[in-house]
Amino acid sequence: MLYREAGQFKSTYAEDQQIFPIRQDRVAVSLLLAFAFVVVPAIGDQYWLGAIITPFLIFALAALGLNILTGYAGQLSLGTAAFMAVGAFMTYNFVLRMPWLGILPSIILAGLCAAAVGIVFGLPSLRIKGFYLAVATLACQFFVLWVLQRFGWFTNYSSSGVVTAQQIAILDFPFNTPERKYLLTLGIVVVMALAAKNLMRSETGRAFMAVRDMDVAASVIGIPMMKTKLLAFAISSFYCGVAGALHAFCFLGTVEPEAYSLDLSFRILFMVIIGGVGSILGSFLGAAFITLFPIFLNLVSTGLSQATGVEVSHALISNLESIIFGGLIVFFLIVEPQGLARLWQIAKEKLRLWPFPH
Amino acid sequence: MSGRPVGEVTLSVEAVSLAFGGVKALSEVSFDVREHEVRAIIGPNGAGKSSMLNVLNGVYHPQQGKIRFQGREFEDMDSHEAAAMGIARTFQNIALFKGMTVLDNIMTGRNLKMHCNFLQQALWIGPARREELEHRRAVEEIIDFLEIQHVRKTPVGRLPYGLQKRVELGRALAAEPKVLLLDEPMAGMNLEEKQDMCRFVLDVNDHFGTTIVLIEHDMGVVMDISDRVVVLDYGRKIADGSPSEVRGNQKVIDAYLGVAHSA
Amino acid sequence: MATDIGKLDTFPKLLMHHALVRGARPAIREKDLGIWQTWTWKEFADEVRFVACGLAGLGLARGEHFALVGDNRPRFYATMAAAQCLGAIPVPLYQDAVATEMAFPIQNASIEFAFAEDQEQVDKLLEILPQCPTLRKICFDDPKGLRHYAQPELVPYDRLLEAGRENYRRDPAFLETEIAKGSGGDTAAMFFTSGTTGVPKGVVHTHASLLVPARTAAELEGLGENDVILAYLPPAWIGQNIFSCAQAFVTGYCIACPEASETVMADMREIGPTYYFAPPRVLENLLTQVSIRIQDLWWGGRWAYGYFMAVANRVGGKILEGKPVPIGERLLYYLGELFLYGPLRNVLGMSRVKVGYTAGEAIGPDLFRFYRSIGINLKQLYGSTETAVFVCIQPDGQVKPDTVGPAVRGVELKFTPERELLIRSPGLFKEYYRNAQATSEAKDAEGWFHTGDAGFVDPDGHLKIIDRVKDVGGLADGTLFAPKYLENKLKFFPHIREAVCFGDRRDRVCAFINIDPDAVGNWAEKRNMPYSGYTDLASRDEVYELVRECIERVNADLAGEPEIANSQIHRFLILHKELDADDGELTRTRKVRRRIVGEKYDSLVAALYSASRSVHVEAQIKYEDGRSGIYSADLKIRDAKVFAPAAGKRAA
Amino acid sequence: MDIAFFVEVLAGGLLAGVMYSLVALGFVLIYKASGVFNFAQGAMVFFAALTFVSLGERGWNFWLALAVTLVVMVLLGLAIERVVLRPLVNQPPITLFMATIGLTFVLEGLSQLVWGSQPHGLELGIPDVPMEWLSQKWNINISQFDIFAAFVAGLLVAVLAVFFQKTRIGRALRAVADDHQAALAVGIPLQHIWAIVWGVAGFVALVAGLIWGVRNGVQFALTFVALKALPVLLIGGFESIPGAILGGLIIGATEKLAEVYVGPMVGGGIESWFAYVVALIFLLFRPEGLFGEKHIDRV
Repeated sequence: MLYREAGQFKSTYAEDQQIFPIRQDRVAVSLLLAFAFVVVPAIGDQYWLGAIITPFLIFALAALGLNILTGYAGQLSLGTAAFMAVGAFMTYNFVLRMPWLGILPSIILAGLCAAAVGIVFGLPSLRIKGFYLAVATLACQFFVLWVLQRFGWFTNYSSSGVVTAQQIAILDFPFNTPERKYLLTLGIVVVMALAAKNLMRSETGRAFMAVRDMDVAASVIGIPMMKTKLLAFAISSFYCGVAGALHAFCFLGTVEPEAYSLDLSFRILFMVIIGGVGSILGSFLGAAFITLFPIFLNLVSTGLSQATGVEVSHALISNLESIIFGGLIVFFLIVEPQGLARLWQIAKEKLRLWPFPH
Repeated sequence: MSGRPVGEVTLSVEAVSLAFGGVKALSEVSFDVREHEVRAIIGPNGAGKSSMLNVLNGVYHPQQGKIRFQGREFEDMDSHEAAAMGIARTFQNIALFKGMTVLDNIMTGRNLKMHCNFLQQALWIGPARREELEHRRAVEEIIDFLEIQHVRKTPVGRLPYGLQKRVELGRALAAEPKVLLLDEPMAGMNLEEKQDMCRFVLDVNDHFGTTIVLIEHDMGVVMDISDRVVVLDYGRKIADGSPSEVRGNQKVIDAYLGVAHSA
Repeated sequence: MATDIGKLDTFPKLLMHHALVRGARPAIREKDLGIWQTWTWKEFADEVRFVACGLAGLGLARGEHFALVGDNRPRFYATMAAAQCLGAIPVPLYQDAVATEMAFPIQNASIEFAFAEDQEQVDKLLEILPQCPTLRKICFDDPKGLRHYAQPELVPYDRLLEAGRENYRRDPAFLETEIAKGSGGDTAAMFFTSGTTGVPKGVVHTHASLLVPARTAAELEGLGENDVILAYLPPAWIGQNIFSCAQAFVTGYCIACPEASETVMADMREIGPTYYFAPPRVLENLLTQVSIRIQDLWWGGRWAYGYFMAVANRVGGKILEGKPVPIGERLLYYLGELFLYGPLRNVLGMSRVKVGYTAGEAIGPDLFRFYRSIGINLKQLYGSTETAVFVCIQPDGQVKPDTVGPAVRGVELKFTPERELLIRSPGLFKEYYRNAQATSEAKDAEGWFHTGDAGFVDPDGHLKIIDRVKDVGGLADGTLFAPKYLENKLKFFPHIREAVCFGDRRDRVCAFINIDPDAVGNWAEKRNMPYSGYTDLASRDEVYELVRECIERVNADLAGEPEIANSQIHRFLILHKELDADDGELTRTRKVRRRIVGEKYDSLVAALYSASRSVHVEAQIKYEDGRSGIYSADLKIRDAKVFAPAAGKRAA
Repeated sequence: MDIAFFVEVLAGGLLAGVMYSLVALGFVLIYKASGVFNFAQGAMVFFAALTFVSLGERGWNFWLALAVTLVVMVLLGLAIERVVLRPLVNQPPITLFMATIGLTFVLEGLSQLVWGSQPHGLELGIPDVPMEWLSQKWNINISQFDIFAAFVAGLLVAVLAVFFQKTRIGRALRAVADDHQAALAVGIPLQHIWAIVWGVAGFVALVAGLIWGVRNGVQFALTFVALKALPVLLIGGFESIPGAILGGLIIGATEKLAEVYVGPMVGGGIESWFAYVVALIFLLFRPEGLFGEKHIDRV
């Protein structure tokens, strides 16, 4: 209904292969970006920016990383939180031990460290598939957390094992207010999402999907299995590493192993499943859903309790939350395995064909 | 018949034997394939045809025998290396990437020809972008050649059987192979689809000059489009020659009509 | 804006002018290899120069004829213009004609050179080579499948282009002088009439007789270089050629060629033309497609569609013409615009259409009103091959459903006592090629052209066409019998594709009906009625019921119009096969050949006028895979309710 | 390094291993019969223990509570099969695996919602005190409870082994595990079979819940027992019951020994990941575990 595609023909391959071939989509996305970069920091307050939107972006980035590995390359991983932890701790150490480096280079370096860890724990994927691989990444989850807690070097020998993240400053311009932290996160997430989209629509992405769909056929047509799988692990872990760094520096403000427990890995896996396996947009939709849903639940329950006077305990809410999340996972797997991204795609197709049903 | 004059021997197999545990799939099979030739491999079910193909492109590794390709000799082929040297294949039961569109499936066929590293692709800068568009152009030629323009952007899973076979042929062609191994390209097709596929196979051989090694059951098709035929039975070569010679060969008739076999 | 005709009086001169003035603007686009390949005017002119030199090298000389067979392709139009550069006369032929139909034009104009699009057309020309000794050279565009053709006559387009490039480099002046030699009076092209009667005649048109009306019409509509038209009809039909050649060369707008005939709808939506032309048959098919797809909506969607279409019917036309409309209706219409009309135009690819014409045959008023009501500026046009199309055009403000508009500037109209329309205009053709007798019959001494159409001018000066003179007859009781008018009313219903009415010099009107297999098939599936094919569907009682309802609604309409009230349809039968051009029952542009159908099925016509409830028919049927068999069955004949003239309730 | 202490540690490890294999059995049972890797087995163990303990605290006597919990667990098994698995029949294993992860969260939330989330002690009336005659003679003190647990596990394994190999239903189960459609085609009532399987798995979860409940107390951490069972499955293979037992013993023993001997050198706390590393190394040599079938890729 909103689409007016008549007259939008493509006369070069570049036009045909752009990310948003339809003008209405391009307009919508640029408006969204303008809104995110200009309006949100202006109207957002401490609570909304600091506690909801910035973490949503960070989790979206982590979900994007996991989606590259599980959605596009088909390698199931339960160790996302571990890679985030590596990102967080290494950034802290780089800033601590090499202050001349600056925050952005240290985040990138930390991401590369996470990528290295990803490759090491990706090695088993060459010989084993499916569940067995999930267990290997589970091993990574426990092992990495153990190493970070066990060896004091990482936490600069702090007694409590919890370290406050340094203040962020790029070219000595401080990023200390929630608005600035939000903008930094947004900038990084947008750039990396664009890079991921470019990657997935070019040769690397196709190789990932080929390995996911039928690895025997992929190897026969010349796709190097080892290089592709390890590259998938590396890129995915890099994304999770950067997300971990942002999680520590722009959201929590502290660097602690407990923040990157197995539970976080499951939450990010939920984001990928509910959002849409194998879709960049799906990672963002999933992250939005999982971040906003508990807040929605709180609003509803506080509303209910005021209306009915029944005091709703916090424990009840968290139980309800996990029941509903688990139930939604099963629901989505049954009704729409492709998740919210697929529902979005169907809606878009209907709009383009309006008023006809097919 | 192939359009172009048949050239020198480009691919040959000498005394190849392949066994899975006790089962002898191939025993001392030797035959050769010439440049620009349409070479058929026929034989009853379980004669070892598909195994032979899998040996040629490195999926199975024979215990014995040599494979010679363009002057270089190999104990056994590595599938990755075979692809790099220009041996492409299609599969008996379709091995397409269900999660991708027709265009992407054929584009994956070109992966060996794309050299940009993943960083350049991520930034979508100059060389990566140019390379992607160049290869898109080459793939469009193949799509035009196989007349599948109308399903260019449909996910492969939704296509009818006949079209999926064509897309798989397209993916193999995308690698611009010197030798194309076709594993029963016309299995399960109706008369019309068979005629189309025969035309495409002949056009490929004629237009691109690709040498074709074809496994096929339909004797009509084999007799029509192949230059030379090799017949396998229980993993052994029992005949080799032009279609008319092979048709008259008593051993071949026995193999197909099931005369009691000597031990 | 189009410059005056002045010294730019031939197609080549105009082309070279565009190459200078608007060299970078797109001249031709073609959907190929997944994207719209584009030739700018400069590139197009260069290609024409090289092809012209190439053809000169082959020996094509001034005054000789040059046959072209193929679909709308850039190289088709380039070769046509190249021939005109050398002063040769291009003769476009129908690409879906069978080989024998092509033999006559080639012999008639003793054609030596031909351009064929692909293997299919080359095979046809090679098949008739023995009967056409004069044919020496055949250039072909798409080499697919032609690698092993060794015939000496064949010249691949690329070799022609290379030779041309070489000749042009060696002697550029040659072509410029050839172009300069051309003048407005020279013959520009020859079109063979699809003709509903007898042997096709070669209509000879000069540069002037094509360019003058093209320019007048372009100025009337304010067409310019930014406009785009989709060329999807056979280029051999002047109805397409005038838009994609004459007017393009006059205004410099861009021609878009679709990828293939099956993808016209999709290409239409992609290119979004601003200038559109469609014969009524195309508009009927489009409307049928729309109504079939709308049937599949859920009940709420169907209800909304019905409601808003009713609003559009009431006020759509008026709003398009800017006439006053009550505020309530206007609001409803804008709501409809957002949810229905805008998206509907968009899906049909007509969002950017500034002006759309329909011509070739009379269009049913309801069909015409449908397109205008959803905001498409569709207008009626009258003309023929002999008059280079533009005779009458409805101007923007005065669009009526049943007229074809006033005469265009420079065109004079006159009527004979039998109400036959005579025309004198700069767009008149020079002559019928090598057929002086036919020329003298058609063009009398003072230059008046006898159109063979009956009609009259209504009070606002709009020409109103009744029908072909030969077909317009009278019932036994003298009332006017205009078969075309009745048939158009019947064809508005999606279930009826074609209708042939009989009644001239008889006491009652009866009709043959051809159902639309898609629409009726869809209707049958909704009632889960199994059917095997067209013939089986056409013989069903339920389908006869459906058709009878349509006929009775038409009869109710006719009852309301006093002067033709009793030409209501009394009896009808549904033909066992679809009328087809290959069987000679339709022209190449799908117009019914009434006399041939009448003669071929005279036994059925006689049965209609007898009292029998069915008639036995024996016919040869060609099956899809080439085998043919005899089909014999009894066709049912049914009566339709006839309404008393005055009392007939006004049809909604 | 004195032998007695080594034997004691080894015995303790082996007995702990038995506890792991008890949980692993639940996984094997479901995977063997339905091809589903049921990650929610841990949550079922926790739910069973919590239900039993809560009923016990509400004054129900031991046997009644046990019977009621058993019924609840069987009903839970049936419900899971009906709601989650039936619509997902023939889906790829990955989808089923993710569904069970969703199921884990549902069960965890549900159990705490129904019974509250404070930890409970559990007493089975068997003292957790070393066997006297053993400790006096060779001063090896192995707790009576461990032996009892080992005995229960052994009994359970024997019963299940007989059930799978010999009974008609057992054979049907094995057929279903190989190929759902083939089993359906042959007329095996798939849903019926699955219901039985999930019911039995519920029972095994109850037994494991009780044993683990006594050892570590009934609290949320019990769900992580599933994570303990994974390495066991890796080594033993997903389909074989003997594999589960052997895998459990290997992991139990190596973990205990490493904890005692290797732990101090590296700073302790290695029990969380050590089992996995052992399993991983094992996996690299035999990707399908001790008793799993070799997986052949047909081209």
